[in-house]
Amino acid sequence: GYYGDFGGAFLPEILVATFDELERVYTEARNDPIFWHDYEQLMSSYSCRPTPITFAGNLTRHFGGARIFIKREDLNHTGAHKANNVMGQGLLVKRMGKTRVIAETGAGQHGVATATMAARFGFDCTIYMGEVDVERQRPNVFWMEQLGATVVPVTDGTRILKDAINEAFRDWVTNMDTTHYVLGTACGPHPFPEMVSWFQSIVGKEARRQFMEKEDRLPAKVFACVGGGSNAMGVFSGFFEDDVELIGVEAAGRGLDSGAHAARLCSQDASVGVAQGYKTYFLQNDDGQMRETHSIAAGLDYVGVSPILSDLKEKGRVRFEGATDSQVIEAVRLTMRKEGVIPALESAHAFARAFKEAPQMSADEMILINQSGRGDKDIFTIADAFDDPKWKQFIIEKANRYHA
Amino acid sequence: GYYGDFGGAFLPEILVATFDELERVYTEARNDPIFWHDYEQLMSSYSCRPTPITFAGNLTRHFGGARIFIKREDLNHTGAHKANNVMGQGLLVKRMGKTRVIAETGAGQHGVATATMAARFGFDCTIYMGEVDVERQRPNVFWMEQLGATVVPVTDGTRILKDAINEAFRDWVTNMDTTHYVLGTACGPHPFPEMVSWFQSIVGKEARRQFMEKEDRLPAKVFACVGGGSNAMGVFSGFFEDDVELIGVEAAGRGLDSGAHAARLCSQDASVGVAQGYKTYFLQNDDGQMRETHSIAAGLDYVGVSPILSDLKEKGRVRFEGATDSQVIEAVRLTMRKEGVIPALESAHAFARAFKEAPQMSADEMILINQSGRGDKDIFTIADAFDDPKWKQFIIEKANRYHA
Amino acid sequence: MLESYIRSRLAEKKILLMTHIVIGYPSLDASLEIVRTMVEAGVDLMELQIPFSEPIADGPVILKANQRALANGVTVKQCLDFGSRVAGRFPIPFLYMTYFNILFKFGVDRFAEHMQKAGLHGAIVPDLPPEEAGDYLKAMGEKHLAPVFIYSPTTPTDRLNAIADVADGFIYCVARKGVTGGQTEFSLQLDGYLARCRAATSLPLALGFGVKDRSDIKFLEGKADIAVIGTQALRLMEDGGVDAVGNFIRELQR
Amino acid sequence: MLESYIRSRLAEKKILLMTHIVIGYPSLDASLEIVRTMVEAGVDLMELQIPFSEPIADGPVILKANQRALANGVTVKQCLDFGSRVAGRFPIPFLYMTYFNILFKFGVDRFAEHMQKAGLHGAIVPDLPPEEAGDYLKAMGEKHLAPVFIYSPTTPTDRLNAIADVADGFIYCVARKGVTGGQTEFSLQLDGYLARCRAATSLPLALGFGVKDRSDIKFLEGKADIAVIGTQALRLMEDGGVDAVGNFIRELQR
Repeated sequence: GYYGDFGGAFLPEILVATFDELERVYTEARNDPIFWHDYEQLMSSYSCRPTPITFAGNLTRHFGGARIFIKREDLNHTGAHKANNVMGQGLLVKRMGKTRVIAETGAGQHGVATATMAARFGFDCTIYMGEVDVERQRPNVFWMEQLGATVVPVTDGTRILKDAINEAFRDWVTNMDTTHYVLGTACGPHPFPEMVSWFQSIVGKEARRQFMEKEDRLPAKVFACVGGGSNAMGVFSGFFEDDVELIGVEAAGRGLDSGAHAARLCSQDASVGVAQGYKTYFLQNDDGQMRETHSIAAGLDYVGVSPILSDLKEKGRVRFEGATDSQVIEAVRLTMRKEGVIPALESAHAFARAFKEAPQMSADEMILINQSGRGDKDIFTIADAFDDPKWKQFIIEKANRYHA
Repeated sequence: GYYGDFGGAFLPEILVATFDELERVYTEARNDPIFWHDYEQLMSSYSCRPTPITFAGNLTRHFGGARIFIKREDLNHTGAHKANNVMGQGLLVKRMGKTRVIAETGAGQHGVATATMAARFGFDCTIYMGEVDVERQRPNVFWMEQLGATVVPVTDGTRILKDAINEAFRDWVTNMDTTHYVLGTACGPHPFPEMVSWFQSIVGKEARRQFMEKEDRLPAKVFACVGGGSNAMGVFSGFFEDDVELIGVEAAGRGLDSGAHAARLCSQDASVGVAQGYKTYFLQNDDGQMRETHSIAAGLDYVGVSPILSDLKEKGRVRFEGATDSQVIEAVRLTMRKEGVIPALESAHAFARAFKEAPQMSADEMILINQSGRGDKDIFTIADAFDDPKWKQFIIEKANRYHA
Repeated sequence: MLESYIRSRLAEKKILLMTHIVIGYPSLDASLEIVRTMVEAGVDLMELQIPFSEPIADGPVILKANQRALANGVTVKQCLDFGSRVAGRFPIPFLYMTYFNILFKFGVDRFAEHMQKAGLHGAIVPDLPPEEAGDYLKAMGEKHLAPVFIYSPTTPTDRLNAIADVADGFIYCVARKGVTGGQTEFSLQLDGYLARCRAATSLPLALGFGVKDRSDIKFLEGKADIAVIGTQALRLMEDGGVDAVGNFIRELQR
Repeated sequence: MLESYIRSRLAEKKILLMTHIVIGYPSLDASLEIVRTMVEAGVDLMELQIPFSEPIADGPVILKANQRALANGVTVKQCLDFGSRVAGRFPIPFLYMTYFNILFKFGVDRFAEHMQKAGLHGAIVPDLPPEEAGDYLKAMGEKHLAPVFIYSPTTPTDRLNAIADVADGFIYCVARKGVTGGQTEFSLQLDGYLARCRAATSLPLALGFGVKDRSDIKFLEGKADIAVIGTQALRLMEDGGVDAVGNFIRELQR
């Protein structure tokens, strides 16, 4: 269960048997070509895989360097790459004969995706979500509840994503007989990092094939944002064996020197630790207590990061960079205006970095940006980030009507 | 320009030349196989066509009759079938060498789709939207503006969709040299009904092919909601030559007897008339003045309807039914819980009617429901329809923060 | 016959004035008062607009007048009664101006019959191009009413000719792109346009839109046969009442 | 050696009591007072939990105590100083209980050295299964400290044996699924579980969780060697202060 020096499975004893079963079923599935076939079928009939690669002609002209392509995970059912992971795990849950799923969620997208999967598979579903996030992300909470899930606000700790993960583990420790924990990213104890990356590898497999079909060669660079790391692992995994530079972009928040960021692999503020069941770089203090993080993108402000990415960083196979909140807002704005595409704030980190590098490249080079999700779910955040007065007025008037 | 007794082009003289040019370019495009090829390419690389057909196994079991399939137009870029029409018209605008597009919008989806297309093609863009709708649909207005469009609130008339159409025509009458009016549905003067239906026919073509590939036969019935009628025309057009029953579902609002509905083809309240440049069934009074309409779905409360559908009704080729607001809410709720799919309130009309008929059918029959769009854009409307107290509290708290 | 009336008036005046009202705006009584004032001020013919809920070719001023009239509850029957009343009372030709749905719902034949009985002379239906006008032309022809059609600067020459074939009374020449009530540059371009119109038809030419003062009228003399006063009169009425309209019209003919 | 201490105590008592505190909760001074009270009330050994920000295996009561302690600013160094102080002052064995990251960041070797110097007897690290414990086992072994491991009802027999091979001091048997502080049914099922545990190891068995009163202790006599008092003591302390805890512990041994 190790990826270089990272990963492992630092589990309470009571969960060891559950993980043994999960690993067994996962390994069986992985060795069963029918499983992957079924998975692809499901994703092509329930979501719209393969998602397209869009050539961003206007952005390319604007920057005057490499040709810019966008992998459109935003077109997935529920609006992000999260669907890949949850539907894959759903198939495993069926194999295990369990009837209930639980999940953590920060921004809410993984929660919505899991609630969706649970509705589709007929599983009971409980979503743990930090109380702070429940308040911030009410639209997603609304949809989860309408999809039939129970959303439990987590009032412990810092009341955000990592606390929701802890709480989901506590549920699991109690209900592992009936319940599978659908971890949302390529983190956590083995086999989660590998398993989630495997499901997400559908992104990279497609992207590589699409480039070969349409361009007969591969892009020079691939950019992906990195929160937990699942979308990055997904798209990168199509290109590990190729001469393609892979760039993971973390949330530099208010700046890498500000302390208010969520950069674990491109800053000096993180160090190796063990928490939430696995070993990786964490944003923690010298005692090993986790620190608060900041990003404009709720999906990127996690304290840990995929142990596989930590390993790829150490090995030099993936380069890590940061994008600040303000660079991200600019990238969203530009991408909307130029291409009519609204990247999620998370995804926009990859765009922001790509926009820095594309102009330095030559016109016969190509780059790929993974648009992990769509931004129109973020309207409350984006409207706030853009400080739109008409939006505020609308909300105030809506509130007045509710008061009346 | 007639479809049976309906259609025509009742145009101010000043627009006749513009329509002549449009019809010429449209006819050229229609006769040019490369054009459709380019269109399909665009839709497969910028949106995710072909959109899948999803088998709704849980709903099928729930109703215990025909097998239920869903055509997933909700997965399109911008979240609805509207994308098909606007991207197609965008290609025509390029052919015509025009540099500006205008559009009307009611619910805002066509406005967002047009603004998106304009950004992608590099056109200037103005969207006319009734003032009432601007207030109701602020999220969509926000996105249109962020996409670079100018949104003009229409303060005349009843300040809803039909008034926005009138205002768009007024703009066009002034600026037709540079400007194309991207009409949003299969209505208006010829060639719009035919042209929009042609672009939307991509839905039906795909659906027919997908059924033949996967099931080797066709569904017994196809259900589509009918506002202007473009999604219905789109999906129906794949099956006109087949022994497939086609059912258009209109907004029965508070009931067909209540007067508060938007049923033009399944109620006695509408009559044939000529307005907004074409002849069809309108909800009008005896003098020929248009009446107010009502539907929970902003995209269905239009006074007119595609003249092609009026003709298909007269010919008996399409059956028209109504679904009430409350049936629609129930259908949304059930579809979310059972399948993890959130139909737009518009699309949910087709679901509601299908749910009435499916149980009466035999298990070896199949039905297809066209999910014209996704419902998560409707959160303000759906949350209000479900009367969710936590949502209200969220909005009130958000408003308080804006006040502070 | 409308055309012969116009010809005979043109023998006396270099250019005729046609004004426009929206029936029932601001009220039916006021409409009657406006007609009286306009006739007394010397207009030569008048358009009576029957309000419609979707006046697609009208600009904001007339659009609002349509809506207000409808909001006041004005019906088509009241409009026709009004037309009947003024046509019977005042010695100039009146035309209905409205959108096709009003005729269509009323019945085109019945509408023409009503017009004839009431002594109206013709109609302008801006959303009814000749291609869609079969029944209308037949009904108007049978009742010897003038179907007035419209020329626009975008109309090609062969179409000008084709319109001339079916039109009667006069041709309404739209001076520029856009809806009613906008600004028109009275320029040399206009000369070319009107020359094209003149070449296409022997009918008198009315020119809309945007006449603002006496000098505009002077400019049009010899170019057009009828100057159309639409939105400007409505604006004056709203600002200064009926008297202001009367003064304006008298001023134009000084 | 921890095991021999336990054996010798068991010669005098049918079942030993192990209590638990979170260092620094509600304050460092209070923690000291609690330890003193517990020792005086007759507990046989104690877990000192070094608070961690992500206590994944702990239930809500202990979780909150962790968070409050950290919010009060308690550091790992203060915790180790505290351990050193109580181990030097009170005549019972103390163990650290904490999550692996605390050891990992401090340095596993250095942590063990500190423990040895301070006179601690062992440690319980609930997120460190034997598979991940190589360095830890080596360091604990070198310093003659007891690495206490955990059995759970879901642990298969061969794994019970494997854990027994590396564990020392005693084995901490989790009585049921779930986090600390939940309800346990002391039933026949428990007998079977403990018999399985007993068969797998010759080490003494501690049983968590959920001891509520004297009758629970009575029930466990002869089944387990050590009864663990965790959450219940914390609850009593919160409700009735240190004295309530002392009374409770005395009551259990009556």
